[in-house]
Amino acid sequence: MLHTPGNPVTAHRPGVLHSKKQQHWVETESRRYIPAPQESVIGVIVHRSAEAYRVDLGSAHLATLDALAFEGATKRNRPALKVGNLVYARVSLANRDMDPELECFDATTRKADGFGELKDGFMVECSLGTCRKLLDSTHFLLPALAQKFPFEVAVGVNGRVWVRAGSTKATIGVSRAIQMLDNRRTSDEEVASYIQQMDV
Amino acid sequence: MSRFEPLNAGNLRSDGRRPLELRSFSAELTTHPSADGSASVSHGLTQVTACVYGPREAKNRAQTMHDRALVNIEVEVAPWAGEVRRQRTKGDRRTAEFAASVKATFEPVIQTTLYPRSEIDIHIHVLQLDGGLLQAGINATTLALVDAGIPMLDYVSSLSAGLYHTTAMLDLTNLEESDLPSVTVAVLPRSGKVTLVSMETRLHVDRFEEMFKLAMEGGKVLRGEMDKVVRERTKVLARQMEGGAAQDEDRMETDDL
Amino acid sequence: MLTSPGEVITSAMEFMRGHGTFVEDGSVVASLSGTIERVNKLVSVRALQTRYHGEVGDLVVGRITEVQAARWKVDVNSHQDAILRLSSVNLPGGVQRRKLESDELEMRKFFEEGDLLVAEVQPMHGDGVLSLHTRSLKYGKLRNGQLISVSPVLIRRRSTHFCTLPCGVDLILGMNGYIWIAKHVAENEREGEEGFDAEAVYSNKNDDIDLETRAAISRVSNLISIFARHSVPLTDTILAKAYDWAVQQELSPKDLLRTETGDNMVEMVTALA
Amino acid sequence: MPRDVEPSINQRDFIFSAIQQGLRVDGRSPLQARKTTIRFGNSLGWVECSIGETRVVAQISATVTRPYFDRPFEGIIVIHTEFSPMASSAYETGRPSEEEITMARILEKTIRRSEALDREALCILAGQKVSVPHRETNTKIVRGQQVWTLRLTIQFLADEGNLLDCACMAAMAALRHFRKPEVEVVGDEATMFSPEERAPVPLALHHQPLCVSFVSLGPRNTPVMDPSRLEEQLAHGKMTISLNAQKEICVLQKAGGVALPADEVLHAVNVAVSRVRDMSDLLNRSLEEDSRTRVIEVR
Amino acid sequence: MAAPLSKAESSYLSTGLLLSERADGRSLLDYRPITLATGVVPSANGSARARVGDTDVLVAVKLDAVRLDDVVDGDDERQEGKAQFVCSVECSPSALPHLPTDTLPDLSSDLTTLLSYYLSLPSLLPLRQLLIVPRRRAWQLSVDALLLSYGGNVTDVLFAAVRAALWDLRVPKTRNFVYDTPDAADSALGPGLGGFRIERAGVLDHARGLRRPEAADFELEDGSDEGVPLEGRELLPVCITLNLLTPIFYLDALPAEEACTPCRVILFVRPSGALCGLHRVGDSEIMPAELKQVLHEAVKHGQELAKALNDRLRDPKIASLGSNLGAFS
Repeated sequence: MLHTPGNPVTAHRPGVLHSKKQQHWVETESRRYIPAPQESVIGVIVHRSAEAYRVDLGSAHLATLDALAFEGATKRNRPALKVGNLVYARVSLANRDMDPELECFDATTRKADGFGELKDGFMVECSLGTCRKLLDSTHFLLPALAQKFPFEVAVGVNGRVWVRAGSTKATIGVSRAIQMLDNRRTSDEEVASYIQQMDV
Repeated sequence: MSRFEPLNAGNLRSDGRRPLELRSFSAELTTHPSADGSASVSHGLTQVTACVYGPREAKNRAQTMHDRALVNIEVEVAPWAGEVRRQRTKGDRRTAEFAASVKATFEPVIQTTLYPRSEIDIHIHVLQLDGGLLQAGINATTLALVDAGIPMLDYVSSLSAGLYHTTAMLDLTNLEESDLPSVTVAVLPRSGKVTLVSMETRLHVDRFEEMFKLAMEGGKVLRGEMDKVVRERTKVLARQMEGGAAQDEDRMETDDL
Repeated sequence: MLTSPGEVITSAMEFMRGHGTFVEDGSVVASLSGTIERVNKLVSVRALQTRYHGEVGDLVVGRITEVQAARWKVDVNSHQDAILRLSSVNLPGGVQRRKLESDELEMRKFFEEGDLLVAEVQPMHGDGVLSLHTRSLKYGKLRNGQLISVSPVLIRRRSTHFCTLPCGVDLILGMNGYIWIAKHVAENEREGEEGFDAEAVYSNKNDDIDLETRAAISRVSNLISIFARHSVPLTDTILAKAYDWAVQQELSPKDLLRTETGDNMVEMVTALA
Repeated sequence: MPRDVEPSINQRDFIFSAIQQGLRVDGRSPLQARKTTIRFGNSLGWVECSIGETRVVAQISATVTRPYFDRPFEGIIVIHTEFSPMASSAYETGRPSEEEITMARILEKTIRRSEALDREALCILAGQKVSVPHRETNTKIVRGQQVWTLRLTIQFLADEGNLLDCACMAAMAALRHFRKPEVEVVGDEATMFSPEERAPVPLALHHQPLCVSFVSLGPRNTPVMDPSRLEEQLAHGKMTISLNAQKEICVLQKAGGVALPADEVLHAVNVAVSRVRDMSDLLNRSLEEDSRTRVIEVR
Repeated sequence: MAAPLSKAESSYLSTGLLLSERADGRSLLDYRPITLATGVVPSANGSARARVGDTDVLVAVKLDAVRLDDVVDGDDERQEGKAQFVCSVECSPSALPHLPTDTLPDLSSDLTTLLSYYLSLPSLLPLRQLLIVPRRRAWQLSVDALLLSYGGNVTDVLFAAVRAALWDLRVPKTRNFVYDTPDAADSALGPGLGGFRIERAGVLDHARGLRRPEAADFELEDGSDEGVPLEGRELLPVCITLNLLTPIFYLDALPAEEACTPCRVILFVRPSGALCGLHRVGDSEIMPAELKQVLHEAVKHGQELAKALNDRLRDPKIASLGSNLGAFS
């Protein structure tokens, strides 16, 4: 995405150019995430210490998640995340000279706001563009799936989608649909018909 | 090209063994007192020593694993080991592959989860080579790990087998290895399962099974031989540690060593 | 009763598995080679050769390997270096003194890489890393002698691991197999609670040691390595006996380096026991 | 060396519980392979093979050289594998990892050690005397001891699991697709013809070994064919079997990992036999189709 | 080389050395017991293993028949008898488990250089004995050492083992023969001959060109499995390392002693007392007066060591048993 007031606007990444009023952005096929503040991401805990977790976002650097940046966390009562757990978090600090920082609550209300550990389920990796499509409430995929069966989903803009449905088969169904959407060689129609024929 | 005859008219092999006869096997424990555990193993003229260090503080912290110990294998082949003098360099692919195989064999057998963030270093020295490098390396490593008191789910015992026409034979020499289709297996004797199978020669699927199963059976027999050596050593240590009580027998035992 | 890895010891229905065993398919199976020990329902296997497995309250001798932020890493012959926190050592200026920021910047004044110390194992944290403390006047930096390391299984847990041999040598038998052999320092010569000062406790300087004491230290050290070679468990009594025997036989410390002399010694001394 | 981030607990648990029910996340059954495709390039001996999203390119070039001293009557084949960060961020240029070495070794054993290629047929002249080769317009005359040296370069473009099977398929396809210039030997003089003069000739192959890899997955170590990258990372063990269509095993490698009952190994061998039959058919079909589209000028 | 020592330890050790009371009770010029065994590698032509304390070195010597360069001019004498050898010293990572493995190659290459220096000492190897066919063929020695474990004083132990392996070496007996006609010579090309292959026709062309009825090749004499011991093996130099901690110097250092000694002098001494090599290792410098004293002692102890080693090697039991060489002073 690119937004530069004044001066001629130049793209610095390849992709499809979109324009809306004064804004222009480039949709890329990129899979490499560059953290930006306030974005929701899915991370994997790769290291834990007394004060903080180190989290992999699929970006160039590991992010830091303070052990106290959870709803209801106190010095005595901290979340017990293990290495390998998934967390849904918000980027609270993204500075190109420092490792990004995450939080699992709203810093003002200290409420979880949907963030925190993601239990069970499965995580699908896809391009950043596919993630943005899924976040677009007008996109057909998630509503179409929801017609078939209920499921939970968390979309991180860093190219990761977490899915949990009632059965293993249903979870596989959702993740396959997302992967098909991600695949350049399958058209939206094919994805839609796959969902229609899905037998869960 | 070769005029080598793997089996003569009397059904004997070039070194006089019967097809399913193993070469003389000998092993010694604690050959390197400065290591945490060590063992030397000979299958005929093939001789391999293994030294185990650890579990100990990892030298390279970036490589450590949060939930288990890291197993490192270093292999060194003495320049005089083979027929032709050869100085192997660190990056030698064959040696690297050998090390990787030994590592993958022992990783699931050692209870590495008891020692998070530690490392276990295993140094294998090939002192003489007459076929059966992989089997000797694995057997020596098993014994060295037992000697080091590192918990394992089972012994790993390894043996090679070959096939000449329809006759399967066990524990191949270098000459036999270069002439016959052969397989090396490593088994966990208690469960009878196989952890390593390595075959690099062409053989029809239908002829594979017999040779493969015989090698596994042979591996289990070899476990008995290895265990004898371990028990002998454990007995001696146990008596010595008991101190005064069993003095007389104690001396006899040490004399045997 | 001896066993080896992979051997089924007993049924897991009736017994509980202890160290050196695991449970598979309803059986307790040995994972080590060694002796089977049963305490009530608990079955364990004791290896006869292994690295040090720490237990709370153990006395250990260790060597500093690294100075980190507010803590030292200490090699204690275990599967990982132990941790000695700055808050777990006595600081100069009185036992009760709290640690200061400035102490953190001068940690090498207390212990630096290579330094030897005697310490006690504290209750440890979750992931099995040993934690040490030297908050006793008996503990701390080691001087006036030399280190010898043996297999930890040769050191048995006893009421005290500080011994003084009649020959004027102090021994610290670390549970981890590290043994410190040093010149004897009389109880009253040790720095008391009052006179606790950094100079003495964290000093790197040895006292003057006469030749006789040096010879005694060498002799004890050589005797220990002979016993270790023969896997004879070490106690102050057996060492004192061996020492007397060596003196009786008019053996100089270097005579003990000969294998035959050593074999003789073990035979004679263990027969006396 | 940057280690690949290990898969999350969620992914591990999910894949393990799915495989217990005989399910895989891409919808396959445990012993089902992904779609395999072979694409031939414009030049002979350039092949791109893909299994699912895993892609490998194999390429062959041939030059005339002196033979190895100890094998004067045999041609030379050099296998070069190129791992690059392009295939996966886990790969790095420089010192190869254990995984890479193992893979390169299996390829080497499958292609070279199993004598897939008739190396003696790559010998041009076995004579002893050496003279300087001299050139005419298009025809090259070579004298002295000369053999073909084939250089097989395997490039890994994308790693979504099971690189090895894909690489082996690409390599064998390339060897079958390649044509070397024709050479005519008269006495101790050999004449090499340019493609315009005489149609280049295919390589002489003894047989066509292909790799089939399995991993053991989940609490019951279910055997899984053609593993995806994620399945490979979570596997407790891996086994590769190289076979030809004549049901001859060329390489069987299970280097450690979880222990399996003997019968499971034998069962995997049988599964591999039928998979290799399918792959060989596909390879033969693709080659036929390609040759129909190719016009080889013969004068 | 060993694990770092604490300041107190190293001061205890060096004070002890200055007082002539060492950590294990030896005096300055005492050796630890040396254990020697020969014939430990059956596939080699000569081999030995030497142990002193924890230092353990295995050495194997192999002989390969090699073709000499076909040079006609130049120093004929030298050409004929040009002895060839290759050597290596490998240090196993288990020898120095505390060292990071990437520093081992340095130690290996230092010791290899020293071994190569030793083997190329003039008149060390009996050139005439190693020559098979004048101008054509000679035995090439490969001397390879493996440092299995380290417990101080590697150099002395290494060369004690090298010396014992050379002592153990048996040079096969050979018989030379001449090709009668060029035709016969041609037919002998290609396939192996007596186990050795003639590598290039050039040798023979050259022989014919000279028209000299020279021996062209050789074969092993039948029934001579034993071979001949290396000539002058009793006269091989020994290595004596003196550790200098001014004003004293001492022999056979323990690893901890090495760690607190700034300078070492490595000397090669013939049993006759002749000095044939000297290397200084370490940071500090030596005054000539001190060196004089060092040399005097080195020669004295070198001669004693050589005598003790020779006596031990002459003992027929050594090949099977491996025997204990008493500490001497």
